[in-house]
Amino acid sequence: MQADLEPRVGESPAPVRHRAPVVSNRRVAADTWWLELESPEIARRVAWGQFVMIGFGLEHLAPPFLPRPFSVGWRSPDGRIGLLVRRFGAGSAALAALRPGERALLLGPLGRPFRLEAARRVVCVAGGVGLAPFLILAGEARRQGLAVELLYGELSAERVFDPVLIEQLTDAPPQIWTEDGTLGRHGRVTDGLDASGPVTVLGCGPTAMLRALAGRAAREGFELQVSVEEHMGCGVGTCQGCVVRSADGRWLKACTEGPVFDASDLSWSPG
Amino acid sequence: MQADLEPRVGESPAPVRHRAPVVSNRRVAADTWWLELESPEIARRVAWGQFVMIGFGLEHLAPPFLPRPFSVGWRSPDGRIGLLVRRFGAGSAALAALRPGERALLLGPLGRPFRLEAARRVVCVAGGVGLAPFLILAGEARRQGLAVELLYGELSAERVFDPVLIEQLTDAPPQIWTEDGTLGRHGRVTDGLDASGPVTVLGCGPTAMLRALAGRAAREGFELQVSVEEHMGCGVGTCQGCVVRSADGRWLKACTEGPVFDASDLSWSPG
Amino acid sequence: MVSGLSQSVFGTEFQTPVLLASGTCGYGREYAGLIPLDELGGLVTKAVSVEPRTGNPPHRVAETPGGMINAIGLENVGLDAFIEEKLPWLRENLARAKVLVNVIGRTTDEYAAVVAGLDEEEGFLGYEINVSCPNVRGGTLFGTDEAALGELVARLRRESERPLIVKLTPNVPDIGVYARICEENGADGLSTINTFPGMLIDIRRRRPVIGNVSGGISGPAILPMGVYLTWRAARSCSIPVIGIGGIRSADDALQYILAGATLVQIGTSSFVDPAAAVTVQQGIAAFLESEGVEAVSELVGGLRTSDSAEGSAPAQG
Amino acid sequence: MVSGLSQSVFGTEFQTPVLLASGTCGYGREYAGLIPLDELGGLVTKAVSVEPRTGNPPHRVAETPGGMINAIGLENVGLDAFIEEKLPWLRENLARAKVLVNVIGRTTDEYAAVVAGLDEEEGFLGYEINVSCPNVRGGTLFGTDEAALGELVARLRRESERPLIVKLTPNVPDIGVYARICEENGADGLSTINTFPGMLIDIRRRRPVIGNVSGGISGPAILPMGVYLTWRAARSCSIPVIGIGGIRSADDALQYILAGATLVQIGTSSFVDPAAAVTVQQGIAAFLESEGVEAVSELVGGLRTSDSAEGSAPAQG
Ligand SMILES: Cc1cc2nc3c(=O)[nH]c(=O)nc-3n(C[C@H](O)[C@H](O)[C@H](O)COP(=O)(O)OP(=O)(O)OC[C@H]3O[C@@H](n4cnc5c(N)ncnc54)[C@H](O)[C@@H]3O)c2cc1C
Ligand SMILES: Cc1cc2nc3c(=O)[nH]c(=O)nc-3n(C[C@H](O)[C@H](O)[C@H](O)COP(=O)(O)OP(=O)(O)OC[C@H]3O[C@@H](n4cnc5c(N)ncnc54)[C@H](O)[C@@H]3O)c2cc1C
Ligand SMILES: Cc1cc2nc3c(=O)[nH]c(=O)nc-3n(C[C@H](O)[C@H](O)[C@H](O)COP(=O)(O)O)c2cc1C
Ligand SMILES: Cc1cc2nc3c(=O)[nH]c(=O)nc-3n(C[C@H](O)[C@H](O)[C@H](O)COP(=O)(O)O)c2cc1C
Ligand code: FES
Ligand code: FES
Repeated sequence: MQADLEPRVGESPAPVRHRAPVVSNRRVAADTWWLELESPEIARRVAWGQFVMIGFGLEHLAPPFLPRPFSVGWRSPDGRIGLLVRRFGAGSAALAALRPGERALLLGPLGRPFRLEAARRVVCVAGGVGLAPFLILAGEARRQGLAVELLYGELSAERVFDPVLIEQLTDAPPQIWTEDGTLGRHGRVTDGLDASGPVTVLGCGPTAMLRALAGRAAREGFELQVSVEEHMGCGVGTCQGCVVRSADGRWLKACTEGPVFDASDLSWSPG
Repeated sequence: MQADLEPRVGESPAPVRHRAPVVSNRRVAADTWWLELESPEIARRVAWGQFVMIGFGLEHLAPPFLPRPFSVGWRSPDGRIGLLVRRFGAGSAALAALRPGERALLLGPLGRPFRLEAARRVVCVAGGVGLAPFLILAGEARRQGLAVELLYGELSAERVFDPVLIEQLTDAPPQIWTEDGTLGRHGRVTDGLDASGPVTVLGCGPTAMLRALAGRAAREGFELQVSVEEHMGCGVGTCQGCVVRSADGRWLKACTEGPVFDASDLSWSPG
Repeated sequence: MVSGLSQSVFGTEFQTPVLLASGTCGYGREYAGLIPLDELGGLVTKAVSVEPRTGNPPHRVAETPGGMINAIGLENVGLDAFIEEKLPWLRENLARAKVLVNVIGRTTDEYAAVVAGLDEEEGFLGYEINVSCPNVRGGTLFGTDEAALGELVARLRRESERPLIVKLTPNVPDIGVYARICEENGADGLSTINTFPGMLIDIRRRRPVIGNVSGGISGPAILPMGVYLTWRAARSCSIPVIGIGGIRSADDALQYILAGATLVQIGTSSFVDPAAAVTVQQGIAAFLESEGVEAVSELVGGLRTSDSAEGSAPAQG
Repeated sequence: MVSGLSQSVFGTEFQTPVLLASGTCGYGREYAGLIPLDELGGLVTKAVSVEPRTGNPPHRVAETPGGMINAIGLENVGLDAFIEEKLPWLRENLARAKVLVNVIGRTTDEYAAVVAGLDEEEGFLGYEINVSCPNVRGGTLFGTDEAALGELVARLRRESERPLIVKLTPNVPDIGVYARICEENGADGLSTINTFPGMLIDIRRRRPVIGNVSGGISGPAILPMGVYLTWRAARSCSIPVIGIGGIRSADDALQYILAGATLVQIGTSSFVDPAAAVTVQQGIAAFLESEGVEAVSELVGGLRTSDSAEGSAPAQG
């Protein structure tokens, strides 16, 4: 029923919509997959911290019926992008089950990227699959000569994305933390953060982690950018579904005004 | 979410419900697939003219959301059953796309079979995939020594299920008719029916074909059993969704009172 | 079945909160041998009217996005045949599962005749009154006409002391109004919800797919509407509510229970998988265990909301 | 676009019958460059209220079986900012696609203020009045209160000579009653339908998923309800009807058109695939060609039914 038409897409900065073939999809840790898709236009244009909406199109009614936002974790010169997919509910489970040759409907690149300044040290703090945007960021920024540190926390060893692969993608080994101490350092990843001196801290992970970082940033006075998560309808600013509270009590759209925000622009009171 | 539990199933004649693995699924003619599933219990119990409800279970929301009735076209001693699937709408298209190893949810065997008497000649008149029940019937009845003729009509050659395969399954070559004359005899399959002498005619195919047969049966006075089609909800008599009009103006359930009826028990007025 | 699944309600004990919905389990017997009927909470029979009804021309059912449409036309054998042919099987074969008889009529008198005619019989617990039936006086459904509904419930209350459960119609602006009318007129419980009016068109033939032109929509598609209406109904009155609509998993059933349902019913899902009700009640038991909840009764109405949002009619958009 | 797709209605010509629905296309600009907006029939803006509205807390959207729930809370920039920041883009960038402004209010006066405030502006064709808003007098929705609806439509008619289209609420026993009230009070057309009230519960947290507790259900799940309500509305009045609800293909759109819709709107499907509206209108063109139909206008209300079944309220079951 659904035509396989690719409608005229506009000039940058409008996102592109296309059916992208799956190149590979590998289980890389407990409940975690590395999904590579062929998407030359998105690969060419995506900036660190941007995301795609990924879904299965209009004939698919089971989850994901609505497309889901996923950070772009990697891009290759030959037009592939990589997503780090954690199986959470039924929607991500269906993405985890994608097989090479099958297609997903992509819309992207979307959202505002992390903003880096060359003069400053950059520390990325990743909780769980909040690692994804820092794979592309650390890799590309280091190759541009920026000093980037990567702290990566998981609950336990079985969930940790292969450190060798991380090193390959990012050009340096990450500092790994597990809450149960089964791999790397024992404790919360935020414990590893040394934010002294001129530094830009980037955070991506569970809200509780981001809140802890934001508390420290406020107390210690360092610059903090965070990538937030919220349910999304459209990903492009039409539905107003994806709001987060700003520090001055307004609603900001995670999809177009974020997902990366200055932590000081957001409200961090719980609930 | 859905447990892969197989609930206690009762004694015969209650149908069985189980997730059956696809053994093979081959395109055998234009828009036509031969689907083999592993279903030992149904294979053991099914009688010619009975059907199964086939669907994908509760997690599947796209067509077929409701399971679809399909005549069992074949069974093997080692527990496989064969269905002849014509791609019609979205539901049958999804069945046509099934791959080996994937599972479908089966409920069967269901419905009343054709009733044959040893003393009589049997002529099967099949229109399109109405062929399915006659593959199992002709094969098994002939091996029991009954004289069975098989007339099989399609619109045109490209849709004809491989005559060699039919012969293998049924132990004798069918008489093939195409409406455009591109294979076998030219014309309607009902034209080929010689119903003289003591004969039981069995019909399965489009309603227009069955109506034509019923008209001749009434005029010429031969015994005619037909297998009818109607939308089904449950397949087991609970929903009353699948009714056909009886000769005396009542509604009969195609799933439990049919799908095989004496043509004289049904109303044949159109609409 | 795990003891934590049982629910005391309508003066009896349901061994599990899961029943089969009216019109989707015939008169029970059709599922005999296929599923362990007597291990369920119970079942609700196909509608029974005072006279037999022939029902609608085909097609009577078809698939819709994430659901189905049906217009059976309330075909049923009628009161006498129900007592003679259907009730004995239920009486003899169900020792633990409870039976509710779904009742329909064209007039208050017809409903009352079914209840009066059945009341002395054995083999069932009580009545589920299907008020999504056109009232010959006026043409609207009993279930969307406040006066007719009140009168009907009051009348049936006089006919019987058995549990009297009214099955509400979903397409009303505020189901709470109808819930209160039922309670005030003596109903013991409510079932929410019946199907939504809908229609499916064969665009090439330019004809309705369904012989009756329109029909009722059921299945997963209506789940969130059913949960909402159950929540509204349960908050609007103090009689027990049975949650119905689109349930296909324990998670779905638990949504209804947290919204305020004491029992739930499974309809369309039994067509998709006859084991649905069994799977759902097993899944509820597993949930109780994993969450450390002793009895499902502790979850009924356990939804936590902040008070501000609760009262208002929801704006759309 | 193929000429057979155009529809003459509301005193103008829509180049195709396919519009984007309110709340799912922002103020147009958000889709610029992504889809060829100016090749569509048109779009309906996000609701505009006289003052800005902040909307509801998150989560505001979530997936439901075959659809979605939303409770945005009618967040919008308000009349003044709409005129200053949003309307100019529409005026300057859409030469052929028509724009309807979706209007909301808490009182008749608030609705009237938006219409009066916009009426002299350029860049839009007319109004779509969203009556699924709670009326501060009484608390029920304008769209489920016959008196309030009649008064509202009559008042807005006095404020403007532009096309005035009333977008009806689905959860009423008989939408025909509301259709006639709109017609009698001077509406030029109807939009059917807005979302169905629904709810989704996170069973582990025992909390509503949606910040506002309940929300509106849209998407494929509501398709057959929308087709039915469009058919009932179109048969109950003689003003044009815009069909809305769950459309994701040309086939779906054609169901609405055969049921009586002159135009259709695509909502949720644009989230699933931004190209949905384009695909739908191309598919309608292909259907016209394959069926040898010269103009889509020939199909409007072309459903063939036998007369017997048409009038009655459908029994459920
Ligand atoms: C900008 C952004 C980037 C993200 N990047 C990643 C990533 O790199 N890797 C990763 O594993 N996950 C990522 N996520 C989360 C991801 O989008 C899903 O929310 C998550 O996979 C759970 O979805 P589900 O379908 O499995 O869950 P479901 O079972 O469908 O729902 C469970 C939960 O999923 C979330 N959810 C449901 N519907 C939506 C919706 N429409 N939009 C958003 N969330 C919804 C809700 O939290 C919901 O309670 C990102 C989210 C955002 C906003
Ligand atoms: C007893 C019986 C045996 C059958 N045996 C075969 C067979 O051997 N091979 C074969 O190819 N087909 C067989 N059919 C037909 C088959 O069940 C489907 O109707 C057909 O495949 C079209 O379904 P669809 O999902 O592709 O169509 P859809 O696109 O879903 O619908 C198109 C049409 O399919 C039919 N349909 C829709 N829903 C249902 C439903 N719930 N139950 C039944 N029909 C429905 C209607 O005619 C509908 O207009 C049999 C039907 C019956 C009743
Ligand atoms: C085929 C069919 C027949 C039905 N018959 C009746 C009936 O006779 N009486 C009644 O009250 N409800 C009847 N219903 C409604 C169901 O009992 C139930 O309320 C509805 O289907 C919603 O639940 P579900 O989504 O789980 O199916 C019928 C539903 C279907 C699908
Ligand atoms: C996120 C969202 C926001 C909406 N906002 C509005 C609105 O502001 N005004 C309005 O009249 N309808 C609003 N609607 C309803 C849609 O315009 C449409 O009537 C409904 O979604 C049904 O169509 P669909 O199934 O194609 O989505 C909104 C719907 C959604 C999903
Ligand atoms: S997801 Fe629609 S506005 Fe952000
Ligand atoms: S399909 Fe349900 S009674 Fe026949």
